[in-house]
Amino acid sequence: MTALVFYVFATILVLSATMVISARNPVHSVLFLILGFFNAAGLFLLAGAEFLAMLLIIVYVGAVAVLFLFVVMMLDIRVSEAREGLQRYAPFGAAVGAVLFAELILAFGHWRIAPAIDAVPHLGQAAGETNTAALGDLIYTHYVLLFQACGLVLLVAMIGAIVLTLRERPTGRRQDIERQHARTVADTLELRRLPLGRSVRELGGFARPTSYSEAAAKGSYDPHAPVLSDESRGE
Amino acid sequence: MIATLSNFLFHTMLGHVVLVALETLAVLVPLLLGVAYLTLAERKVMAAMQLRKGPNVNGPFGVLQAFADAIKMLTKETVIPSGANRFLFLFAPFLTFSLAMVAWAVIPTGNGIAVADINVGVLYLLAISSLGVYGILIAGWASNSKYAFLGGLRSAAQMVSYEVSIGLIIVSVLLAVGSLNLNDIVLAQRHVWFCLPMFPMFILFFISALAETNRAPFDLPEGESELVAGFFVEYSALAFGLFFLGEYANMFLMSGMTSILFLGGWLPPVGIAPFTWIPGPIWLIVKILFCLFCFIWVRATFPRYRYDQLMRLGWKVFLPLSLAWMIGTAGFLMATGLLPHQGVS
Amino acid sequence: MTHDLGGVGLGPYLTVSAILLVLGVFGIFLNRKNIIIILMSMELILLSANLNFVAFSSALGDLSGQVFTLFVLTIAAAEAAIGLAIVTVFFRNRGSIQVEDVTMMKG
Amino acid sequence: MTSSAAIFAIAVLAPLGGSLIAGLFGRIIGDRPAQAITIGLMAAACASAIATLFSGVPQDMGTAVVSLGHWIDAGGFHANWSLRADMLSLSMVAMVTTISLCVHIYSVGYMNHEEMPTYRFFSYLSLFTFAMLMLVTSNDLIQLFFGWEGVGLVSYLLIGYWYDKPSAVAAAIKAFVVNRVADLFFLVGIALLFLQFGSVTYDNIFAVVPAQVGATYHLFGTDWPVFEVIGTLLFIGAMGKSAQLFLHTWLPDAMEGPTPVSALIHAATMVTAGVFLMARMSPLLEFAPGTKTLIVLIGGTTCFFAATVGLVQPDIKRTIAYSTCSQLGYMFMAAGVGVYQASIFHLTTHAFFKALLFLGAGSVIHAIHGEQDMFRMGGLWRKIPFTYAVMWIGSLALAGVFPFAGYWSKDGILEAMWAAQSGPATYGWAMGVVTAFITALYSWRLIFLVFHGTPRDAHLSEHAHEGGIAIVLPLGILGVGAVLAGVLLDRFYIGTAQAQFWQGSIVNGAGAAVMNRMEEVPGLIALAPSIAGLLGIAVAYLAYMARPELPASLARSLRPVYLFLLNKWYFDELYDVLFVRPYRALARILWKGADEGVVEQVPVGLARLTVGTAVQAARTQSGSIAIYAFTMLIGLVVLTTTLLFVH
Repeated sequence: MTALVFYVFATILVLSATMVISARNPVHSVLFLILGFFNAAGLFLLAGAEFLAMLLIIVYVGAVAVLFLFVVMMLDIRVSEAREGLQRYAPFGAAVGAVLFAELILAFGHWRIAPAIDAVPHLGQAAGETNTAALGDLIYTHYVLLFQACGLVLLVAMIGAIVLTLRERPTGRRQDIERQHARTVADTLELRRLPLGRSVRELGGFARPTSYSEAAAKGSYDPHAPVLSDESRGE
Repeated sequence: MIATLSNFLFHTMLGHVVLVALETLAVLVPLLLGVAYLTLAERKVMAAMQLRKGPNVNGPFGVLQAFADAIKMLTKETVIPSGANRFLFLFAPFLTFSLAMVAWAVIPTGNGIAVADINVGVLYLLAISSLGVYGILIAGWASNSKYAFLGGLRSAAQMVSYEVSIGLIIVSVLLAVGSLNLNDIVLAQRHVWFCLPMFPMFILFFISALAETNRAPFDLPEGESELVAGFFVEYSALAFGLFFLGEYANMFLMSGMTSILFLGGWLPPVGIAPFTWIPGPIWLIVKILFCLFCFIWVRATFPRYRYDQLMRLGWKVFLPLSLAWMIGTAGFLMATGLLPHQGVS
Repeated sequence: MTHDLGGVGLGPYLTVSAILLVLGVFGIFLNRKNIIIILMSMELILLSANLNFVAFSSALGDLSGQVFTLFVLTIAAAEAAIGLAIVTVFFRNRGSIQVEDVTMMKG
Repeated sequence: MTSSAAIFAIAVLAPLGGSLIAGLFGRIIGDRPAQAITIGLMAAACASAIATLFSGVPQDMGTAVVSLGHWIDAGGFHANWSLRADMLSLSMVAMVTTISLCVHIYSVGYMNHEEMPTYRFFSYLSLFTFAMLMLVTSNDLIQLFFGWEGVGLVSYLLIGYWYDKPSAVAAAIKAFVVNRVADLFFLVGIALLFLQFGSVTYDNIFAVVPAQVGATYHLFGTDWPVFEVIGTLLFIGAMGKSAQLFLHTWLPDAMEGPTPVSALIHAATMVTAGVFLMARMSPLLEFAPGTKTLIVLIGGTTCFFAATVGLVQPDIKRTIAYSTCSQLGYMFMAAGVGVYQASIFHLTTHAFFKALLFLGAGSVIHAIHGEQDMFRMGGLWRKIPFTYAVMWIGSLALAGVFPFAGYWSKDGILEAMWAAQSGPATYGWAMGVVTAFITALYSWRLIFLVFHGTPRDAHLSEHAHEGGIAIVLPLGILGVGAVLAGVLLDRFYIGTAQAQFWQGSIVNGAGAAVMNRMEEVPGLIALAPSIAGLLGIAVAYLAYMARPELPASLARSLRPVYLFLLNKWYFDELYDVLFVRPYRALARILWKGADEGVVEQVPVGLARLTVGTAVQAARTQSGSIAIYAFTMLIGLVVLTTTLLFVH
């Protein structure tokens, strides 16, 4: 039964991996990648690594693949262009791949576990302990420094990604919630009594309250710019 | 007869499959019914809050309104836009709906009563909820429409953002429980529900759930005034219906998660006689309904957030708060010696 | 505590992982112009490594393999984030992500 | 540390304090305070030294060692900072501090026309004094070497004090280099001593010297007596410091420094370090008869050679410098026959009258604004009568006229030479007597040229005047010393009381007999140097007062001899041909051929190779990520293949 499940997962994994590299549309590639990850998670589950299986889905499918999908969708890659030159290198790649595969099969076909393996202290899972708890024990004791290093790598990657993609837009108007809350009618509105038959323009044009320039982001609004005159408005 | 049946169900492979299928049905049928009536309830509750009557034509008090809507959707024509990716266009709503269903597999409705009582239940829930993004993204992209695409991107960004704080809040809870098993989480609240000691996180989780399910006041992806209807602007008929159902099922799911993580799941408020007579599933349903009522209540009360405000709230308020709370919880548990499994190597 | 790997043994796992690796390698050759697919191929290669780690970890009853899978996951996530950020910036500046165009690192 | 030890330590260490304060804080505290501090501390040192000398070391032991601290502890090698207080050091300390104090005071007057602040000068002077005191009070050869190098260093600094004068800088470097050549031998000597005796402390060495008389080094198929080798090496070191023949060339050039420096360093103290070393190592040298013969020969020749050169020098300071060289020859001669007491005696009296002469010459130079050519002076005695008087006193002492200081010591040396009754000693005696004549001749040549006759350069001597009190006072003190040092100290240094006085700090092996026989020298022989001196004065009068044209005609008729002398026996030229030119040629070959051609070519060629390779390698860097990825993967395949086949 479980063997059957394994072969189902493995087959779908291999097929979807094939589709990842051969799909004409990058969006399809990403979706097949996700499918592949799902099946890999299934394989993990079969191997007893339930925590990693969930993590694979949360991290890869929930975050990394979303990133891929985002970028692929947003960048709007022209499919035809991206596939040019496909055939030229394919034989070469196939040859390298074939050699590699042959070697791997050769290697995997003739390996055996070292007889002294039992002499090596194993960092195993205690009976009755869940996979997660056992992993936790290991990570926070034996591998705590590596774990911290991984955290640092992630931090650096996060900062790097932000620094790389952040675009400063000096003209944007940021929201200042405290100022919004503190704003009163007097700051915003100027009530004027207009004599009959006269327009605001005739009284010197529109006047903006001072709070407007204060609220504006730097550079987006020049309070000293000349107020639009009647003439320019009229045109 | 009964012996044969039990032998079949509990000791044969096929029987096992049948049993699981039955369990699934036992969860899904009430759930689907609930979803159907949630749409009606939302309209009724909001109507009441806004001093209107709401649907009241089909059946007494409009109880048949849900079925009327369903029949309307089923009978309409499914329009597929030109240039759309046909498979993905139809796959997206199905994905959304089925994910909302699949997640229920691990929700315990009573002590140990779940379709799959697995060790990493919380992670499973987190994984499934993180997949919700795909339905929306695929729908937005496959529609071959600017509005849909923008709505999809917005929604995806929003969900990813709030997932981070949801994850951190869950970690706070897990710190106090010491297990990823949902049943254990519920059992850990025997003495006091986590909504009391972790009240700020409870509120944060609830708000994040609103954002995660694209509910008001965070229903940006479908903001009518800017994006017409967001990622499902091109959808109609059954496809639209599936999205619709999926959304409401997601609300159910998030309410269920809130109940299990903070409101004691299937536990009664206090473990004494009159309360303990009522079975666990009923308590869970009551709590879920309470959460759903809050969802609707919020929708009727608050105006919609602007997109940058939404992002700001998620990244600059919720994330630091939940992170600080997590660290504080860990520190508190460590200091008081209440940390589960403390001293176990 | 060794694990029977779902009753199939170590061999099939290693075979699947080998196939994944070769597919990843082949993908890099095949899609030599599209940097995003190259990145995805690299994810496949990493996945194959992870699969090997987990399989051996279970077969030998030693959790270190799973721990390293965790680290590989972390690094892969960081790599994807940075890689995609670079791609995005490049696209923003050049309007294209053709690998053939990306020759600014020429010596 | 007892109070007497503390006083002795003050005598040695006070100059260091003065030097540090003046040198490090002179800029802050100003010139005058710096001078006052150095002079004050110097005076304290001088007073302490004289007090120590008079109290003497305790009667029951020959030496007292004041320990200051550990210096080097490396394996079996130990060196301590300590002050050795035996009569030899005490007398030297007293002499050095007295002269140094005079020079310090004198410098205040002499240096007051300097444009640069002079705290640096005073700091150097005090530092020099300290180094010299370390040298003479050392209890082991390492500390002695420290002082030895210290005085060399300060000598370098002071000769090059006017560092904007190229000739001064060149002279400083010359002095330094020549001294290093000698120091190398000295250092090797010390090393051999350590190897031989396992210690560098005097007492340890001297204690075992008699036991190892027969030791030899076997080298080049010949047996070399250890003591001869070591003694010769030490003597070569001393030759450098004391400007003996072949290593003397730096001393006349050192006159580029300010005159007080010449007085202090190049007359009274540093150059006598070699003589002091001989006396200090007397227990060893007494077992090295070959070395002693060498010392006598070198000393005698130096004394004659320097005197002849001094005879024709036009420069007033160079004349006195050669005179110093010559007198040092006397001292070495005496050391060579084992009469170290006479050496030290002459060293002490010489310090007084030579410092006097130098300072007097400085006074002359100061009076006529820096002119040093005697042939442009003349008739100065009316202008600067006091200087004239002290120059007479100094010259009389130098010439060995009774009862001035030089008479006693020089007579003692020459008597010892005669009494030694050996071939080399007799040669030394002859040289000494001849030199006594020449000494008187050039001394009065100097006096007559400078002070008598008509001013040859009216403009120069017009405004000549006596220096201030700061100049006059030291001249007076030294003058008194030049008159009285001999008659007062004779009894203690070489006379009847010498054994009680030295208290065994100087060892006379075979020399003990000489000491005794000195008293029995025939009268005529004893009078010979005095007669030679007086004769020299008379000839000088004849040549420079009565018949002033005589020297010039003599120089014309004996032109080769004159030139030979004027050019200092062509030593500088000889060295130029022998050492400087080959060295330069060698250096040039090493520079052009070895350094630029080979050594530099390695990194340069490497750099070129790197650039070339990099240019080629850069071509493979196409910038295409795909190619890079291919390369990586192909590398992976190759690696896997290799692993498969190797395994």
